Amino acid sequence: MAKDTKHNIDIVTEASFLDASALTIPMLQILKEDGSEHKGAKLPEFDQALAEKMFDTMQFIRILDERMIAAQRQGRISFYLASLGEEAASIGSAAALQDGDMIMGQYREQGALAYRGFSVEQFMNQLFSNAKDLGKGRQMPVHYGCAELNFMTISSPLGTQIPQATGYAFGQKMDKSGHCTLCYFGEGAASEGDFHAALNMASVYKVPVIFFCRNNGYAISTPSQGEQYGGDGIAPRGVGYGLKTIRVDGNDILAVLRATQLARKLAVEENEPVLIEAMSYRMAGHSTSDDPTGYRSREEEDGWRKKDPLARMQSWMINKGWLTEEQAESNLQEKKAAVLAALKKAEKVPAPSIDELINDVYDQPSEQLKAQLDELKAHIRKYPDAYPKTSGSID
Amino acid sequence: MAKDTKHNIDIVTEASFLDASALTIPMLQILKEDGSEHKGAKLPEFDQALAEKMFDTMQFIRILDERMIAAQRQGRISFYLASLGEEAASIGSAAALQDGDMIMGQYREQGALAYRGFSVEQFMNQLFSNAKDLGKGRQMPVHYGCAELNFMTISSPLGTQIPQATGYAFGQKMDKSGHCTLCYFGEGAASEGDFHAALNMASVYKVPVIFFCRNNGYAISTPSQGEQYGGDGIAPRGVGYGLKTIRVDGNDILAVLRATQLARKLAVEENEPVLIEAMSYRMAGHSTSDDPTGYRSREEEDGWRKKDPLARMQSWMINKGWLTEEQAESNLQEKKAAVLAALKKAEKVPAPSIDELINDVYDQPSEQLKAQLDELKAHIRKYPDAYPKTSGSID
Amino acid sequence: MAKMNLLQAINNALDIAMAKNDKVYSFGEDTGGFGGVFRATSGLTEKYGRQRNFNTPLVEQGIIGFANGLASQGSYAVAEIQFGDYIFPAFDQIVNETAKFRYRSGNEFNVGGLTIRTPYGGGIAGGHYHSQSPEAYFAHTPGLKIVTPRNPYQAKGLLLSAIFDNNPVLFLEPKRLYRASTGDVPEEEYTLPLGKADVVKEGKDITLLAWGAQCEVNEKAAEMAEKDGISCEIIDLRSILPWDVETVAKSVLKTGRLVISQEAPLTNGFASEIAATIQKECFLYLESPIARVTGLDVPYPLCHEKEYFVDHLKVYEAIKASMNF
Amino acid sequence: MAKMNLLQAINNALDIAMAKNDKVYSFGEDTGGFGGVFRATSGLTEKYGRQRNFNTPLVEQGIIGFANGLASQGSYAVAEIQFGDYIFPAFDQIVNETAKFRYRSGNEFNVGGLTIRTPYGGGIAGGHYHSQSPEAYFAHTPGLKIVTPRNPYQAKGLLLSAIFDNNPVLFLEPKRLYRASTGDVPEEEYTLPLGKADVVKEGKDITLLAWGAQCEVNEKAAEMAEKDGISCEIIDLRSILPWDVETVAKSVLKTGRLVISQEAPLTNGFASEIAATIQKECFLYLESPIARVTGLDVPYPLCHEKEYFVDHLKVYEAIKASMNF
Ligand SMILES: Cc1ncc(C[n+]2csc(CCOP(=O)(O)OP(=O)(O)O)c2C)c(N)n1
Ligand SMILES: Cc1ncc(C[n+]2csc(CCOP(=O)(O)OP(=O)(O)O)c2C)c(N)n1
Ligand SMILES: [Mg+2]
Ligand SMILES: [Mg+2]
Repeated sequence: MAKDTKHNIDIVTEASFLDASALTIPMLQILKEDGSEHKGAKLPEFDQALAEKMFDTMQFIRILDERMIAAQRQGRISFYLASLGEEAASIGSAAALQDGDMIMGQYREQGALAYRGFSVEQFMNQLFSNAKDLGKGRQMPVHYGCAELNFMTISSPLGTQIPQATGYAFGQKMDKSGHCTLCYFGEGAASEGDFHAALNMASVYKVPVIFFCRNNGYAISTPSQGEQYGGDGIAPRGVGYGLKTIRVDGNDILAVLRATQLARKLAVEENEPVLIEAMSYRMAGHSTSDDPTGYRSREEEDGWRKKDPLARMQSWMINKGWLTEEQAESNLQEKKAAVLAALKKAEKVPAPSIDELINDVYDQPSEQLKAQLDELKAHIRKYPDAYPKTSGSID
Repeated sequence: MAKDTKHNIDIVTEASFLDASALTIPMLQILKEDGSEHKGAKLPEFDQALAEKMFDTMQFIRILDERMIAAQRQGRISFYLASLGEEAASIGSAAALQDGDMIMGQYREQGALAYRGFSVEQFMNQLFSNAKDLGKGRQMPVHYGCAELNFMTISSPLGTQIPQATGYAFGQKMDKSGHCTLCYFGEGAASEGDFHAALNMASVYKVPVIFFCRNNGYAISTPSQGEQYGGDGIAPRGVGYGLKTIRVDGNDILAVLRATQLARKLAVEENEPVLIEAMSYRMAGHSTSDDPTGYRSREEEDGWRKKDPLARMQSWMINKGWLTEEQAESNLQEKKAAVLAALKKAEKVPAPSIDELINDVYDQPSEQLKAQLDELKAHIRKYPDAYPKTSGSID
Repeated sequence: MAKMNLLQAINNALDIAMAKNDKVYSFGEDTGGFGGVFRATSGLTEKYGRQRNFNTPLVEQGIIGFANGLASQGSYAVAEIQFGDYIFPAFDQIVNETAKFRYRSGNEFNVGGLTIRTPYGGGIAGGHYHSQSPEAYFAHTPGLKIVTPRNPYQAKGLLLSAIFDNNPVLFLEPKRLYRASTGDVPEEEYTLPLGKADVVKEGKDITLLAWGAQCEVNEKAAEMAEKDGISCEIIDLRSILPWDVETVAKSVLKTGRLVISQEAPLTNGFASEIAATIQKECFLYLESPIARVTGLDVPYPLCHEKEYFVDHLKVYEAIKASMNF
Repeated sequence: MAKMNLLQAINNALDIAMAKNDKVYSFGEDTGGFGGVFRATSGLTEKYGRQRNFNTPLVEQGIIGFANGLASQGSYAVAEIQFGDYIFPAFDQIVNETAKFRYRSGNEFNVGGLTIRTPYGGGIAGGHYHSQSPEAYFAHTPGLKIVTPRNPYQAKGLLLSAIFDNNPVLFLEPKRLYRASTGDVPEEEYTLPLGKADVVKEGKDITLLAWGAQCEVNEKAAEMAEKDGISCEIIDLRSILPWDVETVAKSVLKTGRLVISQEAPLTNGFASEIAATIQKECFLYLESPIARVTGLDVPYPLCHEKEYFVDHLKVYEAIKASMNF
């Protein structure tokens, strides 16, 4: 075949069109659905303590999600969003990182945050928008964030965190920090222009970033295949950008852990940005505002229940002799109690002070803002009954 | 290899990362640099008349660009932008279309417009922003557009026309029009989020659109490889979206014609959106505001001069016995004269009426706009010398 | 006549438009079979097929880019942006493309068939990103029309006008009214004029101006004020661009006083434009400064939403301050 | 002291900032070795390397997304948008992200180190897409600072303040002044305050307010007016957000008259905000309506640029109309 020297490309003389079939990307799996290891599979680095921490976090998130959906139904919180079925994806990936690595999430990665050490009280304070919420009660439930834990505050507009991750990782590289940024997003968010910008820029700048796409089959009601995209998912795009790319079974925590451990090495040691596509399924509704029976079948959901990542890991742990059914069950009960206790405590914490309304717009409130707040306070004093949440605590 | 039934994906048990090398896309070439045909190459459909029309248009554009750059240097027009070196890409692709197909350009596709039948007078009227400009003198030079010729008016913001092409093609499909939309853009514009949106949506909706990327190596001063993108150019992205994809030698008009003819069939007959990446080189500066000596070498430019698409086609035409050197030369002289005559005529046409300032903002000017115009006219009447272009013709 | 809530009125307008003209297409995130997260498009796929009411991928800039192209082709493109807060990725397509499409081409091409629908505004515990009122961001853009209804009757008539108007229209749907109450709505097709304000109630002492859901707030405030003997003229602006200077100015020339209530933050909100224009048009007739009762200059908050919100009490206070100036 | 034009002053400010703190990064389309299409960043790569002054791919939403991330990491990110007209693809990153980054996180994170530089404004035969003045599109956004200089001295001092200010700043560079003239600029580092207007010339009959390149227009108009015996107070607003209500109000309380000149179209431009606020602050002192002398409500035109443009004659006429009201 001839070669074009300018572009260093092979020359062909017969027109032929490629399509998605030109690039098929397989999926890494280490644990089969029944929790047994594939023979000969290369395992991630782990020890019993790490496995236990991952499993513990999975159980915690399962309970937290369950309890908070119930709390929302009872009207105790306004909104909730579960990660049911996707715990392995966020927890397995977070477990591959170092604490100094930055995590930027979309909103369904409570598992990663819990793994980092966000306490049940901290979760509750955010969910109840109370005075102890690190976010000062300003955002809807599940918009967690914590500087101490290197977990960037969640932002609702989809995809925006992806180019931010590229920028953050650029700073980490320049600082020779030895750290990377891991950025989560859904396959729906991968349709946003920001996704394209982010991956292309990461490829150009060679920064230590891991793009972690949770492909859970849906964006609210929109199925991924054929309505979100026409090709073979998200991973082939990574190849197009020239990123290191891998696809994993997102319900297999060992596959996720292994891929992310290798990705972190590529990122931190070679400044190679990586795209990981984790194939999974959103078992719950999109959020408490959603009812998936309107757009998908019971059978489909049932099929996926058999792939439950928690059950899969549990079988593996039991096989390993690192867990018994009874322990698993009693751990669950403990977690339930802890969540309930924290919930009751958090809902009694008062709302943030009205003064917080104008703080943090800028580093210092402007004169105009101070005047606006004063006017508002005067108004509240006049009609204390109309603003019961704050009128009692106004100075 | 095992298969995951839910996703219909192969399963692997060993992690391995793909990168750009997983998908290398060759380049279609029919004419060698010396203008001879590759042996055994499959030729596009054409006859002598078509070849002559393409060649004629290439010559015209060469002359037009040359003269108008000179006119800009003389201060007769404010701005110009040449397509030097890329004439084969726009003319070869336009020649594969039917007149009823829509063309959406970026700004460097004067060749396609001329091929459609835009007259030298029409070019001049736009370049001089005079009263006969179809665009009513509202946009900078080279922002051509013509409804009659199905050539969408050029818009400066990059990339915006790409999703518009997807939408336009959707309408064509719904109307069962038998037509398609061809959308040009540069490899620089392919970094915009709109590019990503457009190709993904076209893949989902299966619309008759041909995305035609002119990869000319630069976006103003930014070289494509390594600074615009890190992967293997634009074509692999098409595979990622599941589009029919091909890469061609953009300086080989027969390769461009062949690829676009086949693409049109795929688009119109099978509603398959197509991505064509045409590899070329921007021989001129970006525009008359640019000086490329600041960012690239003389040697680089010289290397590309040997690949000149016009010379290549001319050799081929002569080999075919469809042209002689002398004819080629005398045609050039004729075109020069025609361009010069049209230029002189157009610069004497007065500016559009001041009334046009408020037309077409809406289908009808609002009351406020009418009042604003009246106020402006009163002001001009007061200071006629300050607004010489319009004060003479004010009603 | 039927009883409809605002969502039903919108759904009904879409239904009528799609039945009337088969070049009307409706699309957006989750708007296909599912009918959108608020269900404004529910039933349309069943009636008109998956080709005319469909889901888009999750990309607002693509939705509007696609819609611009489709409208320029001669179709009526009715694009939904799931929340007004998520319209900003499409800002370039709207401000640089939609708005300038006809002008820049010398009327060779236009996107007059485009309508962008989006739920907007607060009062639903949505925090920063499910509560914004973005009208002012667009109001600085010649070439766009911007419309918002205050109740189901207005919603249907204005939306039908918007869809078939020969200019691109941004149609803002006050989402806290979606299911808040029902009103009488004719079942057949009817239209209401774009660019015209609606005098909801005549009065002589002071003019109260608002648009969308704030109209209700003004009505409540006016009830309180009337008990104090203050006669309020209530105007619903309806169209934000172009806006009806004449009707507002006429009212203020009569009353000498103007209170504008606006959900969005104060600075450079649309109330500012109104105040700037009316202080000029009515300079010698103004008996007190034009008052803007607006959100604070902060991102729309969650836990202090009630305090942030422009409620009837705040408007009532502004009325009194204006009367006692 | 050196003589510098506005571009040189900006280049000099960038140079000083990068020398001072090695966490200052400068980037944008063509801003690397080539130094940007206006050459504002020229020489920086030679001095600070390709890692600190570099090209970006052609994607504004990515530039600002990247810049937000880099600033949140603790760097000073100075991002150039090649023309103000091309900032809109980044609108979501600016309005929904940059502006709300600190607030939404309860100050856990912030992008205070971000500065967005962009050339803006008309007068260069650029038509719709190389002439817009986009300040009003951003001025409705709490959390942003917006600044624009009127001359080289102001440019250097304000840009140095912007870069090291602990809040994100949109720094608008009036491009028709880039090479228009030179002025005295100290060679060493100095800063000028953000949020403070500058009284360029005191006067007693009327206040003329502008920002950026329009300040020059006002000065020329004032010269004409002074010949008629009208004493003009000239104010350069400098900061559009937050803006200096106090200085402007103080002046209008004294003169009783205000003319605001603005390049951008009338409707919902920033002049509207100023007029709305000042009619309230100075209600009893105003002797004539506040005048806004602005562009027409049309996309910025090419062949009628001269007519569209807010020149000194239009401002002069507005001064006389105000005086003779
Ligand atoms: C810019 C933007 N557009 C729309 C939305 C509304 N929205 C919230 S979540 C969601 C679906 C996201 O799907 P995906 O990215 O696949 O994540 P998943 O919910 O499946 O985890 C949509 C459309 C949003 N938050 N931001
Ligand atoms: C949204 C936007 N950003 C920036 C620009 C300024 N600009 C005009 S042309 C150009 C380079 C385009 O390069 P490419 O797409 O490769 O096309 P080429 O000029 O090489 O044909 C740039 C940056 C623009 N017009 N629009
Ligand atoms: Mg999803
Ligand atoms: Mg190029």
